[in-house]
Amino acid sequence: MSRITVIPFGPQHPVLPEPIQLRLELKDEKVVSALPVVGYVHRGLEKLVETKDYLQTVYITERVCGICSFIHSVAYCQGIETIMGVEVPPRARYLRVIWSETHRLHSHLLWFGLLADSFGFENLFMQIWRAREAVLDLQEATAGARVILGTCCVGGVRRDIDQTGRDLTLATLDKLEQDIKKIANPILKDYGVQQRTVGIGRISRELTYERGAVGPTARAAGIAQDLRQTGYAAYGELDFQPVVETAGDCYARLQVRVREMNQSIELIRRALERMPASPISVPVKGNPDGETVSRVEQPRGEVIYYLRGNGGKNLARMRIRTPTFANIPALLAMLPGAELANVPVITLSIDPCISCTER
Amino acid sequence: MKVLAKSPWAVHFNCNSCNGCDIEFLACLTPLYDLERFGVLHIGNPKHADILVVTGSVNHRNARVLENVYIQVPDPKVVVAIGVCTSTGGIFADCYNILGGIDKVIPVDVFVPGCPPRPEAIIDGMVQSLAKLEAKRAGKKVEPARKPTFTFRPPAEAEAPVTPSPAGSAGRGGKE
Amino acid sequence: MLKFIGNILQNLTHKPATRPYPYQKRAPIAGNRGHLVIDPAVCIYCGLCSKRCPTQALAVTRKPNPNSWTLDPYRCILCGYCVEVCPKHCLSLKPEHGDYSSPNSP
Amino acid sequence: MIMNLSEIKLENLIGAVAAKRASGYRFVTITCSDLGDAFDLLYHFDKELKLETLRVRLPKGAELPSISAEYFAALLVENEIKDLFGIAVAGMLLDYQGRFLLPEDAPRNPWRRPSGDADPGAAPRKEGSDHE
Repeated sequence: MSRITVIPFGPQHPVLPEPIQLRLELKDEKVVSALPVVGYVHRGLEKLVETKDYLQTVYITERVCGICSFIHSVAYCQGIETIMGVEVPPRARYLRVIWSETHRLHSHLLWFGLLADSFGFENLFMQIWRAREAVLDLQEATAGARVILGTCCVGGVRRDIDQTGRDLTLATLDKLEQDIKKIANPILKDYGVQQRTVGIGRISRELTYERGAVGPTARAAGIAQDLRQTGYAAYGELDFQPVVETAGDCYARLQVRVREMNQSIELIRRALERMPASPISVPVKGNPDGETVSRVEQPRGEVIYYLRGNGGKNLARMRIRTPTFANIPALLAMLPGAELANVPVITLSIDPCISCTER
Repeated sequence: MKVLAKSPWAVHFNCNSCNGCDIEFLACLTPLYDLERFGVLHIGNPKHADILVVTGSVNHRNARVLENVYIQVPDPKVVVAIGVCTSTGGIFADCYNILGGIDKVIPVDVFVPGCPPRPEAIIDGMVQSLAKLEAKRAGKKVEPARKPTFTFRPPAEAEAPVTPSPAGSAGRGGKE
Repeated sequence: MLKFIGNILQNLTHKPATRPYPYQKRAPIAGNRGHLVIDPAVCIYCGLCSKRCPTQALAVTRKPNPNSWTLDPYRCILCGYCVEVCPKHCLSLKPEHGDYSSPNSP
Repeated sequence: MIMNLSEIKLENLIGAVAAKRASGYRFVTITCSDLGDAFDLLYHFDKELKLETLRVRLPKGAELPSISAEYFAALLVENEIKDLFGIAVAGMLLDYQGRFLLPEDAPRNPWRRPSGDADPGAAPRKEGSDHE
């Protein structure tokens, strides 16, 4: 005999770093349906553009999310530069790539650690986070802050990476590559990890596409779509190819992110090698008048900024659609049929960022 | 710094944070900074905790949740507010869905400024909170934390070059 | 198995990974945005920093009031925008994180 | 300056969205802004990294038809629009009753502006502004 029970998962849950609630309808141990309840982190920051000018808004967009903050500011600045017709100097475009990729590295490592914690490997969590500190130290040394870099500005970047910074970056990348080789790659082959991830939270390619999933969630299901292919910033000059897996389960999402970490290391090396000498920013005069849509690739997928200025120093409208917002419908398709004990792993496998989602 | 006799456990509550402070607090627990050196253990159940670590400001939906978590932490307890959002609302203070710092809802013992604070600053704050917890355990009265502002004047005009602000001025930086 | 022994030997001989903060402080990293300081003798109290500050963490008074510059470190997000716009370059960001416990800091 | 933008009438919305779905587009998001006397809605779709946008003008007080039957993913953003702008959305598969992002004691419809209100903080509009 079985009947339906409703279990609230969250908002405060040991494996959830952020408050979101999933109302799970269960038949015995199997999930029948899931309903997200959000709003615990809603701030309404898009409305702040009405009181802060468009240059101050850079600092707001950085704080949409503390994990992918730099990439948020890149998306915003690119949008404003499109509206105002500002040409960013080439070195600044390369620097944006470098910091975007260090952000992706630390975000993926962070996620990997949390996932390890969610399937019960606490030691692995500690090991990965120790490796992650190297990236944060690198960001601290090159950008002046560990997490929220504050280096992107309208018209370019605020700081350059000199020879010392370059050497430090290369040394850190070598060390990190070793660490990933030592920690991440064996983990993918580990029997315990495969038991806990292979076939869990599987979703088909068609359903993923229909639900509008983005980023590693989509790429793990065989959709070769990565905004970096559009060649924004300097990605067009770095021979970028997206990482794709086809299984569509938690293991595939893990594989995509581990491979993307190696790819990010390679991209930073290439960017450092090909970075031309030029000024790092151009002065920006006037106010934005016009509207645009700016899209870039975050660690979690595509972020889209709609910006509209009307000649005043404040923008009239800013709208942010973040990757987790697009991935939640896919998550709701993954959960039915899963066992309750697998819900944390499946939820974490889309790398949810609630702060982004609710803004 | 005095070594503490007891090992206080911390429960972390993400109120309305952008994750910047969250991940920095978690980084404090990892091998490089290792808060467990001071006996601080990160646990999920508020009933087991002595320290409530809060990140992020208060909004309409989570104010009650925060209050509930606070009530569930047994006495004596200390509250550590990490980051400027948690102290005053920070850059989001003017948002329509933000009530302000968490001191609007619960008493706070230590404010750690920074956006986000570095792990070193968080460790400083935690160590301060341990001292306050010891004092509370001993039955001493502990003043709630203040958020002083700092005013500077040109040296020629002021006899005292620096005037500390009056105690507990939690105001908005005196912008009139 | 041999790899395992190598690991053990490595763990025995290597220094601990943990940074012994606060007993031992790391050398500050140049260019870090730790805390904001002012040189009140150079400042002309023009108020540009407080106008540009995205969080209203700064307040400046000038004539007819006595000149003063006020920082609320519990609002400051250390973005460094004020440092960029200051015409006299009297503001700067120091790499150590701020200690606001004494009345004379920062 | 939005690439691949086409303006459609409100009554053609469902048909246009269904056509997008039939030709294999991925739903990206809906952007809504309050222009004072009407709402400006942008429906973004993506196919092989090419972004296409449909623009719909919704008069104040009118009802917006839901596209969640075509694209399930539109559900969340439609609920968000209902919360923030107070637009009645008809036929959503799942309705949070205006409590998706905002709880009971939060401000209602914070993005909605009174009719006839100009853009906030705006300079006088120049001739030929591209979104009129």
